[in-house]
Amino acid sequence: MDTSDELLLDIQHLHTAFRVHDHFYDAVDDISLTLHKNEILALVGESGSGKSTLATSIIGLHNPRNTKVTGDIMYNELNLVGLNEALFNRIRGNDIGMIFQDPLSALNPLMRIGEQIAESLVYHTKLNEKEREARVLQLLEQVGIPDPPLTAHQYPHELSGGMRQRVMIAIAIACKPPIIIADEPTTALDVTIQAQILDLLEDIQKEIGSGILLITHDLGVVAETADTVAVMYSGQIVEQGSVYQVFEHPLHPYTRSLLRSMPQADSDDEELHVIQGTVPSLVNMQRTGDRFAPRIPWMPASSHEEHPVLHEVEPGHLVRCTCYKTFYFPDEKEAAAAGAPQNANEGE
Amino acid sequence: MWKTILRRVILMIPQIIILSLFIFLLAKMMPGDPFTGLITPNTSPSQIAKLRQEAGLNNPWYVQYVSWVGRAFHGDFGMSYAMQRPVTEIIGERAVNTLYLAILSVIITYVIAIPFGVWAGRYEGTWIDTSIQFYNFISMSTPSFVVYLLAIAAFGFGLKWFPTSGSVSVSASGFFGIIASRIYHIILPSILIGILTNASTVQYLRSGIVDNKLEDYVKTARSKGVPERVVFNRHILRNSLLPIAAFFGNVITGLLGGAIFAETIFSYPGMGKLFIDSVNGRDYSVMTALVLLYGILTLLGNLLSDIIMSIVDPRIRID
Amino acid sequence: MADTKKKQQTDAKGNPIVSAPPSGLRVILREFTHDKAAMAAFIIMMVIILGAVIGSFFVPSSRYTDVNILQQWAKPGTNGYLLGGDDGGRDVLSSLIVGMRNSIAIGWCVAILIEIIGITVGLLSGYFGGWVDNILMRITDFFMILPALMIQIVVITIVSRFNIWVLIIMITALGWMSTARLYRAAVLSQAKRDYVLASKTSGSNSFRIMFLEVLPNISSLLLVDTTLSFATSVGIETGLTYLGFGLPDTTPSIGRLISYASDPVSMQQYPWSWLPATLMLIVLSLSVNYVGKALQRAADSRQRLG
Amino acid sequence: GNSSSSSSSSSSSSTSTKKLSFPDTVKNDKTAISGGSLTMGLITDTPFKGIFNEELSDDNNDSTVMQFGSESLFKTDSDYKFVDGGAANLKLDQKAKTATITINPNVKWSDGQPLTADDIVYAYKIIANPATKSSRYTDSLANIVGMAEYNAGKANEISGIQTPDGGTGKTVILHFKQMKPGMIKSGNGYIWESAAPYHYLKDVPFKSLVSSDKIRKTPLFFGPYQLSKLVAGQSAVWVPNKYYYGAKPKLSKITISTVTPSTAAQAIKSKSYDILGVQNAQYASVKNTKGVQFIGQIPLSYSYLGFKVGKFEKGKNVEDPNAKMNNVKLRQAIAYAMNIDQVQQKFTGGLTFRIPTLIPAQFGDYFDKSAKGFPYNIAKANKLLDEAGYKKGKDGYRTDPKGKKLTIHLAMMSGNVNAAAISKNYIQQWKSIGLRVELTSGKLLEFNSFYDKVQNDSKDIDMFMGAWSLSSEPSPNDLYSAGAPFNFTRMNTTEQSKLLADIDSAASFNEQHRIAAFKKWQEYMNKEAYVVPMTNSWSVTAVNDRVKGYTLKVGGPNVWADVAVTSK
Amino acid sequence: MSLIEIKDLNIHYPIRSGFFNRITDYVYAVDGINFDIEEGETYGLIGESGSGKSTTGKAIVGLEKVTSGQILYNGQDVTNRHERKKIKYNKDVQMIFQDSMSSLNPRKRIEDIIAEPIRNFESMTDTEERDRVKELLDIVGMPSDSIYKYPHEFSGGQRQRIGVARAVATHPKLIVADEPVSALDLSVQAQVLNFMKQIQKEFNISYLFISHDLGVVKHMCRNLAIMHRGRLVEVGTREDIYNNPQHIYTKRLLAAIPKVNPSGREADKAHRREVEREFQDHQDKWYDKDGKVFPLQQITATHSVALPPDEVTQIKSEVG
Ligand SMILES: Nc1ncnc2c1ncn2[C@@H]1O[C@H](COP(=O)(O)OP(=O)(O)OP(=O)(O)O)[C@@H](O)[C@H]1O
Ligand SMILES: Nc1ncnc2c1ncn2[C@@H]1O[C@H](COP(=O)(O)OP(=O)(O)OP(=O)(O)O)[C@@H](O)[C@H]1O
Ligand SMILES: [Mg+2]
Ligand SMILES: [Mg+2]
Repeated sequence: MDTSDELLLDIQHLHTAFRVHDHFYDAVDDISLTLHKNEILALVGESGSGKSTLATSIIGLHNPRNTKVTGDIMYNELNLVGLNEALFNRIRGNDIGMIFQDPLSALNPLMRIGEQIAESLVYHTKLNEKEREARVLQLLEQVGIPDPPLTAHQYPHELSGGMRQRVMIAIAIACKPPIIIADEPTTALDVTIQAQILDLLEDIQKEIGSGILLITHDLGVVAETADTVAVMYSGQIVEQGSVYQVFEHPLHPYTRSLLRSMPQADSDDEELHVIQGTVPSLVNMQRTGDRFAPRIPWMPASSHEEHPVLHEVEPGHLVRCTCYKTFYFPDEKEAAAAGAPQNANEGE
Repeated sequence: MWKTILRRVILMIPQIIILSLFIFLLAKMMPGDPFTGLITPNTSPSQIAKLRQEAGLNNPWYVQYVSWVGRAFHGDFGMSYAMQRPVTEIIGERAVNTLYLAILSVIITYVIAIPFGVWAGRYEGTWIDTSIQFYNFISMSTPSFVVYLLAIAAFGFGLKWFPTSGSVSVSASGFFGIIASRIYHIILPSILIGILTNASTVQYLRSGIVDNKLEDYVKTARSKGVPERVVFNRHILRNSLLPIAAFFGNVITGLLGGAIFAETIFSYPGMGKLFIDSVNGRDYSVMTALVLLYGILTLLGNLLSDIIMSIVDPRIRID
Repeated sequence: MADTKKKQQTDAKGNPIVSAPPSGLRVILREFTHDKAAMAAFIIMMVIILGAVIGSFFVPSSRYTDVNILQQWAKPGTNGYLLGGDDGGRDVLSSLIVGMRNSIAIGWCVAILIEIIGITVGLLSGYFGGWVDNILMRITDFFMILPALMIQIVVITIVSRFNIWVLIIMITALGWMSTARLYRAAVLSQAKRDYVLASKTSGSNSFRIMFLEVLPNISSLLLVDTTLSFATSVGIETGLTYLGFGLPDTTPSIGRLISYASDPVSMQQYPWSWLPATLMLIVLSLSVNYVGKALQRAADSRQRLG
Repeated sequence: GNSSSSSSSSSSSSTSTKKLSFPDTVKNDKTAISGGSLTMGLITDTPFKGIFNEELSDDNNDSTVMQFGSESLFKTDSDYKFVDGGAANLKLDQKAKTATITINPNVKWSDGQPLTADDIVYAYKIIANPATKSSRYTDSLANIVGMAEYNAGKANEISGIQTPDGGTGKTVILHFKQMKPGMIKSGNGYIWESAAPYHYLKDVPFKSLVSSDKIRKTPLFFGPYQLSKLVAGQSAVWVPNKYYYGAKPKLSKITISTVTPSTAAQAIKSKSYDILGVQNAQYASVKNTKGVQFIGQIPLSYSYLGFKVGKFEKGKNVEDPNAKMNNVKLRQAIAYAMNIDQVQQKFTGGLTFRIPTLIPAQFGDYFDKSAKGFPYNIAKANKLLDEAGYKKGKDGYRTDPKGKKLTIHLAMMSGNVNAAAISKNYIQQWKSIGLRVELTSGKLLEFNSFYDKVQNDSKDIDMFMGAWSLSSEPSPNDLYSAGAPFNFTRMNTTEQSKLLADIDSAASFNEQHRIAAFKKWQEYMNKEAYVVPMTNSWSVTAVNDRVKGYTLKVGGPNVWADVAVTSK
Repeated sequence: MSLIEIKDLNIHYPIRSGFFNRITDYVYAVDGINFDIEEGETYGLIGESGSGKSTTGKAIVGLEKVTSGQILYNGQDVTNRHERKKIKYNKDVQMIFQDSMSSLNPRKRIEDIIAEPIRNFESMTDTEERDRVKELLDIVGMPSDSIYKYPHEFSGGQRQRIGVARAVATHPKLIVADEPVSALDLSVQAQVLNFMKQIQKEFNISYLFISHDLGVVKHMCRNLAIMHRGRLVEVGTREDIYNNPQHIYTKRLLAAIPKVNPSGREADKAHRREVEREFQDHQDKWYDKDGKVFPLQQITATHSVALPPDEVTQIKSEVG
């Protein structure tokens, strides 16, 4: 993709910790990422892996009373970590737009759509009311709302899910921010609408040239839209690379397992792959060694690093822990050994 | 919307009919009648018996009821036996008094409750919140009449800041003079009512704010770069005021009924006081008319709540 | 609409919202140990309740019923009158203990009755919906428009023997509606949940589902609402007594004692007659409220302290 | 029981403490200022009705509010006997069965119109016209010839009331069917003592008179003051009536407003009013207030304990010889067991006191000075019961003479703050003589319930504590005769009928005979104890030191003509 | 005879309005649909949100009142509640719900949850019952000590398996699975789907598998029906639908499936847009003038599509 090199966001060693029972636990644990102009960076991972936490850290929306953010998030020479509120308010909306997962609850039920879109224009542009109105209509048009003047006067509950998500996008792009964060923008939507929204997002990105941080847990969505991918597990990035690198040569056991558990078009009647165990919760998370190790117990401990770090296996393609080198699926081994695809139920 | 309102109003009719029957029966079950008390050597039992007969009090209750309803239908609620005046006239007079008291009380209630609710919600968990909640609990559990008595002793008789009885000074004259005098008479009771009855409003507002603070749309607003003050006022506070708006009708009707204690202690001639007097005097006509009025007011209050709700909350439609 | 299909709801922590607390009692306990005020309130409440209940066994009824006019308005501390005497020379302390017990009894009885009625109506109405709901709600509406205080006054005037039970029934009869509505709303939100459908497909009958499936899930409301009803009914009794519609003298109550503050002068002259009861009432309601608050937090996962 | 009562008298009077007594007039030696305004409080729970017309109102509060303007037609002496010198003079003619009223020609209504014969006639018409529904109409008034016919609507005029000088004249003659000894006294009920401004009211139909503005907002009076401003039910301002026929009123303004009973004591202490009544239960707490004088008067009333011994049937009291309470010794024992002196000393500081007979002492000669009543005497009470065969059981309670369990139900009104304690006290007293007394319905009865039960001879009443306030003519016939519905005990003995008849008989036109008749009746009543006289009370008023000339004395045309203040 | 035959099923919800709150219109949630489910097969029901899938499913298990039409179970009409009761219908027809949390009573132990249908439909002693519950837990691969736990103590996938255990407790013939995996993460989804298949094989259960995810449906079902606006737009075998979609709506659905192959994404996108344009531009071709779906027309033995008759003949000729 035509990823120009202009660096928008440079996240270095970001930690975000939540206070639970008087202790702080890292939900985002030493993450470093960069986002460039015109880039769609997809962040994938199971529920609870820390995707949203990362996003809210960038835009500074955590409650400082029970959250601790450390590390650097550099935006235009400005470190967003610990930035004062007034300054941050100038950046939010203007330089970073955000799209949330559930557009119904993310829109104020008592405000007209038009007002809600115009709100960010009020604080970031010098447009007068007339101009703002015109801009709102233009934005609605841009996100493919069939009758902008009508919709601008409606309330969120009067719109369909797809329409609402379009409105959310309109809000996010209102000030043409160079950075857009989209936290699971399509999870609440139907497949057909999901496709429309993703296409729209892409189009808009092309138009205004922003960098998009796209958060999702749907690998299909990533494959369809992203330029680069970061796979998260337990607050860490376990694999990172261009979309081709990650999908065509997935390396980390977690990435590979995920891809394998998708129902494949050509494996109709076969059993699906199952990842053993469950995603650990914030408090119970194992914080030493390879965090994914408990879920691939057949791998010998020796195959894991003691302090797994990201290895750059090819330019831009990073993978955590060395276990990927020896990783295999147990049934593959059996299959190889027994020569038959028959296998037993993998316990939980 | 008008259709719905009309339908709601029509639906009230059966309820009001049942209510009227109910209270009429209750009234008739009360021992004695308006003439029971008229026993002085200056009156003759025979004359009283005659008056009683003429008033129809010796008829079977259903005959009395039907004639009562018939007259009430034409807006004639009869004469007050005790006051020897048309019931509508008496209630009208008292209703105005109660209305003054209720309006000022509501204003004071909200003047206190809204900032308190906002602070408690905004600074949830801090000492501000704790103190406001403590004050709320105290005000809920203190018997109101004790406070009224203490206040009337201190500010009415002691410091002589406020009048201690009545609704208006007899020496007041001129339109503004009378209004001023009326307000002067209700300041103390309204402040007390306001202080003592704002708990539920404060709590509603507080929990609304606490809940709304966590809503996603607040996050959206912040992500737009809206300053915190505006986020609070326009998104959190405005949405939290919703249940309060909806509660407004109830607050009004609640105050109308709940002012009995204040009216009694401040000898303020309002409807609550009138009710107690009419029960004690077996003044059926006044009593039944009052209960009916309260019933209708409650129904209208509910309707008002719903209408307000549908106006302020676009998600609610009455059509 | 698309939002029906959204991902499972999660709370702030990203955990699925667990509608029931992990084992009710444990959470409540945790809530109390984390909240000093609630703990203190609970202890005070228990001390008052137990004090009144146990204490009343040791108070001979003559102490609070027999008039001894020579001891009228006896000062506190004189002649064995720890808290002084009242207008009839009766012992204020004994009246307070027994009055406290009676008022608490009234409060709890009303609260329990209101909960029973409220739950039944709420369950039937919310679960069955349709015409059952319609009828029950119209009845509820009707009771809602009755001016409670007024009707109470009239009823007290009518009944030939006014006693604790009449009072309890009366307060209940005029006070169950909001509770019923509360439960109805809760039931409605529960009835939408799939476990109710699952029970139906499992062949359970409606009553089973209502009382064994749905009811336990709204039981957290019960604790909160009970405390509220309790405080309200004690308040009603006090108010009625002040207005002159109180229980007979043989049944001391908080209301009767507080009503000694009938006018500013005797209020100042005989503070021992009404002040202890008033303070008791405030302390009791306060602690009940704090306990209720804590229970409410325990019931609402979002507000839980930890 | 003459001898027995005398023996106990000394002991009982020694236990009762110093008798309270109040002056009936304020003392103020300072000179009155000219003009000045005065405030007066009216202690009431309810707003006053505001029927400012004697013929239509039977309400004490209304009389209090209109006392500044409303004046009686006739002057009386301190024994309530009519004397000349008021707005009109009254002359009775025994033989002709007439009363002649002669109006003082100087008397004018506050609008300047003179008081005329029509005004007096109109007052009777207002009372008797069925359309006004006045409760003032009584059987006594029907003693005027033609009154009953007018009342029944059969006549347009009252034939027995004549105006020989014409309507605008100054003379009215009343024709009676029968002359009564009480007619010489004010409050007798046969002669109406007020007038109504005919010229002013004649256009108002009788039916709407009571609610008309002419009665309620702008009433006319011929007394010293006239109504100037009114807040319905709450307060009224009175200003001098410049047409007043007597001495020129001294105050420029009198304001009267209602005061809740519960704040009345506080109001006295803070001197919020120049004149304000004192509630007996609160007297102790206000009596030391500085700058306030307490004046008092004993009203014409008494409280009593009555025993139900029968029923009112077909217009007659029918005594039931087998009634539970129809045992004179039981009734006496109950009376002797009451520690009335002690109770009243404690609860009212002596403002309320025990009375020995059913005729209040203020009636002078009619009052039986030798009557002792029922002073507290437990031993005697026990003895009486023992004699009568009420035996004590193991539980300490007596059974009736037939050996059956005896429970006596006492009906008593709530209202007084101390009523509960007092009832309990008496119940304990009776318990000490072995009588099981319970409150009817287990509680004090609210006013209406009480009278409802008492009037209808409810089965759950054996005895009841009531009170009567009397008019200034004390004939007990209305309250105790065989045909009187107000005879709530339902006693009816030939002796009683005879004694009562004698009081109002022709022979009683002779004052000495009447006095003797009254005494005989009082003796009889105390002997039979159907009705036990209990108490009467001082009615005390707190008056600010700056008030001059205020008195509670009876007789004068209108005290307010003389009231003044001595400082601003 | 099929296990279940749905015949012209209609479920309409009244819309009330006007002065007297009378019924003025209906939501045609399910509007005349027909399909059959054979014994032991998984039948897929696909459609966008609000198309009436759940309503259909609920009607089949008897949770929704049928406006008209028939549901034949082994040839017997079960639209009537008494009928269902009589034949203990729900012993044979069970349901798995989308939201595992909300479908398990949070106040009940797992044992009581799974035992509920057993207690209602079978008479067993306590020990028998407990053994049966343990056996069921074993079938869905959960440790037997789970019986003492409460639902919230399990992960989403485990909870969904508990739901499956409850559904199979009475050896049902048919299970309606209403989006059983939509709320689950990918890896957990795989677990649940595996179990469902495994149990099906073991007990010869039929599924009505409701979903909007065509990938999952393809993995699970041999026959499927596409639902749109309360009606069926296309019915056929997996091959018919995925390889030879006829209705524009089916095509849209297929085009919208995100592929895990980034290299083809530009082409996919182009295709998607083309389908979308066709859908937008030729509404009249696919829907009647009221925007309603046409009646289904058979084009092959297994494949039916809702198109105007002339279109169908054209397609038939192409296929034939
Ligand atoms: N405010 C908070 N306080 C405590 N823990 C939190 C908070 N917010 C999130 N967490 C925890 O942090 C971890 C990461 O949560 P996050 O919401 O970032 O996950 P996610 O990847 O976005 O998941 P999902 O796909 O469900 O949105 C989770 O374990 C969650 O429980
Ligand atoms: N009780 C009801 N009253 C009125 N309309 C209803 C009711 N239940 C469902 N509907 C409507 O019927 C239609 C079909 O609903 P249904 O739940 O069956 O859709 P679905 O295909 O299962 O959607 P989803 O994928 O969101 O679960 C929708 O338009 C819905 O709004
Ligand atoms: Mg997230
Ligand atoms: Mg569905």
